[in-house]
Amino acid sequence: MSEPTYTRTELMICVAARLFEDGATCFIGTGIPMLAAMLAAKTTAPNLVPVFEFGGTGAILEELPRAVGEARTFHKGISALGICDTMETAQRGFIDYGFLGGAQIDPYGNLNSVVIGDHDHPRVRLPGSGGGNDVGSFCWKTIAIMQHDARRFIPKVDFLTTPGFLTGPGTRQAAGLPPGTGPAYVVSTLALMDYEPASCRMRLKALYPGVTVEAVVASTNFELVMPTHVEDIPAPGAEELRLLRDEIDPLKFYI
Amino acid sequence: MSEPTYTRTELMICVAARLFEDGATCFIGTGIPMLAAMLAAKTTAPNLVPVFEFGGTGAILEELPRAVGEARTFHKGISALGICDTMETAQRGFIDYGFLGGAQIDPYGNLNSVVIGDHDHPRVRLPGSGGGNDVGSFCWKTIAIMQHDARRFIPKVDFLTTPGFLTGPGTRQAAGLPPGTGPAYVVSTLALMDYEPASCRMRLKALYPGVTVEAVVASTNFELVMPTHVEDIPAPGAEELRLLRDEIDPLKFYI
Amino acid sequence: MQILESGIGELIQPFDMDEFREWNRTRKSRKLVDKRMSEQEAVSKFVYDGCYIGTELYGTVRAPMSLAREVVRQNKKDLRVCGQGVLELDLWLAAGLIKKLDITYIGLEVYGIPPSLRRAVESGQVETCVEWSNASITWRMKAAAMGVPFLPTRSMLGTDMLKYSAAKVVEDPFTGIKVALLPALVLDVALIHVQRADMFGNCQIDGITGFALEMSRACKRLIISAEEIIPTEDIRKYPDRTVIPYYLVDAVVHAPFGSYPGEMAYMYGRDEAGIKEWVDMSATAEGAKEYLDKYVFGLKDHAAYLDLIGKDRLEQAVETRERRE
Amino acid sequence: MQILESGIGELIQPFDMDEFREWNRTRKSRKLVDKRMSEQEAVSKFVYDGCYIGTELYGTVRAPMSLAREVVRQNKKDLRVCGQGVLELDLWLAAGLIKKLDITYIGLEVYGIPPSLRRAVESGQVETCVEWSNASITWRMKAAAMGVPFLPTRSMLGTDMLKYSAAKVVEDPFTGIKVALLPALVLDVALIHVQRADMFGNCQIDGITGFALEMSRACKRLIISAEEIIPTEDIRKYPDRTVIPYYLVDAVVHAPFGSYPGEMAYMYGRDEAGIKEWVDMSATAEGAKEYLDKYVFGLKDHAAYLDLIGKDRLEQAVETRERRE
Repeated sequence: MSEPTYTRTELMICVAARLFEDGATCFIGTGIPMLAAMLAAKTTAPNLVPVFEFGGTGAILEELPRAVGEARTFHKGISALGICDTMETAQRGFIDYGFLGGAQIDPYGNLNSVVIGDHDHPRVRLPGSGGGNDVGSFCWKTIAIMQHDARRFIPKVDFLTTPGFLTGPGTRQAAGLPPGTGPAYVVSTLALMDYEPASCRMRLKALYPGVTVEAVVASTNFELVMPTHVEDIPAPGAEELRLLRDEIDPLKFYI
Repeated sequence: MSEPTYTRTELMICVAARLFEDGATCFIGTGIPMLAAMLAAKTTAPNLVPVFEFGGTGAILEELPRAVGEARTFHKGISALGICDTMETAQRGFIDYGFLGGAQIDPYGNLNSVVIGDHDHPRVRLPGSGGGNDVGSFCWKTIAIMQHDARRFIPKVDFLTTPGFLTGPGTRQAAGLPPGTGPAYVVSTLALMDYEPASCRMRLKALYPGVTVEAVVASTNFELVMPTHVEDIPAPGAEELRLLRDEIDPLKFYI
Repeated sequence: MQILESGIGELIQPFDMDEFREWNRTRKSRKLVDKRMSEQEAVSKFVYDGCYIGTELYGTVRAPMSLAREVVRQNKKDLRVCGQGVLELDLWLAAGLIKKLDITYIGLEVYGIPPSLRRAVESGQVETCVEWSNASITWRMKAAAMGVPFLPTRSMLGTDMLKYSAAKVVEDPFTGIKVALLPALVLDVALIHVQRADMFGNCQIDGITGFALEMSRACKRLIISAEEIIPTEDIRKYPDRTVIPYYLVDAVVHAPFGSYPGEMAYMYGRDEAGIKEWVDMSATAEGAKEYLDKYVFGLKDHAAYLDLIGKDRLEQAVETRERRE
Repeated sequence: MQILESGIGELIQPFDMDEFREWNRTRKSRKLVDKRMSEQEAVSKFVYDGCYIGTELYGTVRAPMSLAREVVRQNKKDLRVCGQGVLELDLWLAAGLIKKLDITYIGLEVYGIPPSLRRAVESGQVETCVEWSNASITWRMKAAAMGVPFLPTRSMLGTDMLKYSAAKVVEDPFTGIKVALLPALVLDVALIHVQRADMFGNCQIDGITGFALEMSRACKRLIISAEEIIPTEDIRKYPDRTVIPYYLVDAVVHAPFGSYPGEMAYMYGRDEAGIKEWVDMSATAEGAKEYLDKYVFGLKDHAAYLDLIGKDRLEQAVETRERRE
């Protein structure tokens, strides 16, 4: 039996989905996190509690939400309140995971979604933090989902929007961020990264099928910590792809 | 036609009711303020907006509430939210009047409802501030309703629970209380008092039928400011008494 | 932004936001599990001697009376108690269960000062009363619910309330006005009575919400009693009606007429005679004891209590309920 | 409790709690008066050049789109704008109406960075962007809604967000942790779209409330647009459903399909093609102008807009609505 073919986006969604811990509360942002959450709910994390920042908690994700406030984010949900409720719930330690994106990421997992270039005279104005800074500040663990290239994986982000490990061990707590919080993983278009506990620096964890360590290094504009053993990410399974294509995004909104 | 007979409580209710400003928002506490508010709504202040601290706003007072949280406090109301909503509404300046009671009052209108005697070893433990301190801090004008005797109208309250004019002109604002707020009237069992603007001290304003200035002075354990002209409070009218007895408190819960 | 004044009141429930975060992370399940149990089981499991406990709303309105009686029945002692109440806290005072009070208001409403409060405080049986206003104690819970160490207010200023509280006065660094900072309050246990809950603890409230939202989010353990247990499908059909989500809840007790002799909006009105009975009997310590013997110690559980009250009186209470019209 | 760090961002809407209190005392009527008026009248009466304005919820969800288009039609200039948005703020950016931004997020969601935002900011047409997170801007409104000058948070800390905001970092005087203080935010004008309101402005919202409660209580003028105008009796029958009471409201605009092409929970779903049309046309300044000519300047009012969209598309949007099931 031949391996099914799949796109890089489909693979990213599968990798992200596999990171969901069953029964955990997760802040879900627009886009790939939504697809990943749906896939996780249908596979390894049936008791996942999705939280959408504008108030939806515990929705049953039957149809793909296209925005963090739309009715699908509280479809058959357990509550539909407001942004204060979800953000305060996160601030008091109830939200386990947060999924984040950004235009740039640095070795400590800090993210930028505000500007490329100088803040007051930007080369590119990006949408802004949105809930990103809050999610990165309050959630116990954050997972970043990123295009992997050397312009995005850089030594220092142009604008530190969402806190990762800031400038290294202890600096989150020194800044006043809640202890025990911080980045856990980066799901990129090439590989899965985690962080080396001692240095808080990004570390290669696992490669996608067909991707080499050299390719990842070439696409990363800082020194990536190398583990003793690089794992291999399995390709999307047939069932994962079926769910994604037939049940989750049949209208090809994202994939 | 002979004057109708009435009790001192009925008279107090009428005096308090006549102070309601039509169309104003008013914090209503348990007891006489509720009867006064109902009487006002049926007579001179049909557009009164009653606010009850635990969340009821704009109720139509068809039946007498016996507690500040019961369903009659939001009967046909415009909203039934929670204590934060009403107290925050007051804190941002939306509540015009507050009706207050207490065990002791001083010349500056400060009220005590915490202890008689020393705080830590009280002779009498009273119920506590409840919303009293908040109402006295936030509302634009407060009206105290008090038994009038020399043990209650005293130079210095044992425990300053609800702020009146504290120790005189400017002291409320110096303490941080919102400018422009403070006591307006005292409705006692003998007379109606207001405050002399220059000194912020309690001033006799009007006497109840049959009560003399001397009787008020004898029942007041501090020097009451005397106006150039003491007004006379008209006795309850037949219609006021009919409303009170037949419509407002037919079960004689209070009167 | 220096401290201009500090209340001398004891912070009888010290707090640590990071510890509360850790509690919420590790001690509160996100799983949908059946949490239904009896009053006996819930109180036995989650209420303990010396705990810091609070009730919502209050004695005669949507009050967790069946739970409050069970606390007495199980003789949970040395309680440190939050805030305000009418019958429910008065029962605890009469039973000698309360050691320290963050007091806002304990009164019998129109019936005045509770003799049980007077006896308990004036005798020194209640060791400490720290004073707060109704708004400030709620904002203290709101601070915890928000996950921040304090909230500012313009209440309490200039009075003995501030002096005998544990608040601090500072100058607002933006506009220079004075504000009191209220320290966050995290209860060990909260008891809240609602109209409807599902077996997981998702709750709906009709009528005013009092301070249920704040208290439910500011406690380590939350016992819900509910007039009705409804299917989760009904919760999920109206997610915008859930004011307390299940993950905050540790126990769900089915307690019809749980607020009796107080009222429950749209379900039953209060039983004035039932309330008056406590008011009258609690005038003396002996009378209060007699009441407790009759309505608490002499009865096995809430079902026995309702039997004693009798169908007629309960039906009469239903008859006088607030109606949507 | 000294200031450890201060953001360098401009406080583009300075505030004064006492002035806001005075406004609420003298400029907001407590009377039940009929506040119904057209978009044209409401915007003309309450939105003015240079005002500080915000919208709720956002572009594709329960958004006041008919009001947002009217603001463009009346060419209200030099706006200082609060927060986050999708289509509604993007229209204003494209029309060149925005001078300063307290920005949290202006994006096209799945369609990425709005070209109109890029053009407006990168060209310098928008003079100032002060950065806030979604939670922090909401808490700024919540501070004003509570009547206090600031609220603390543990967000924004340690980042350039704090640096480019107008927040201040202090040490909590109770437990010594660091918190950012967010200055209160009082908007000059707020636009909020709801499912139902009565003629006085009492509002009900179905589904999530976003930040409607906070914004409605943190503004000097509030324009409500509503899908349906309902009798006040229906409000008074369910007082527990009123999330915005009438006394906060200055104008009530009856705007069926007011959120179109965005969605309205339980009433209609979003029209993806309608949204995509803006995404595609706004790729260039010329395209954006063409879109504005077609959908705003070329039309008299919201009724004309709905005529142009046509019954079929609106019915299709209704067909795809979320249902309670």
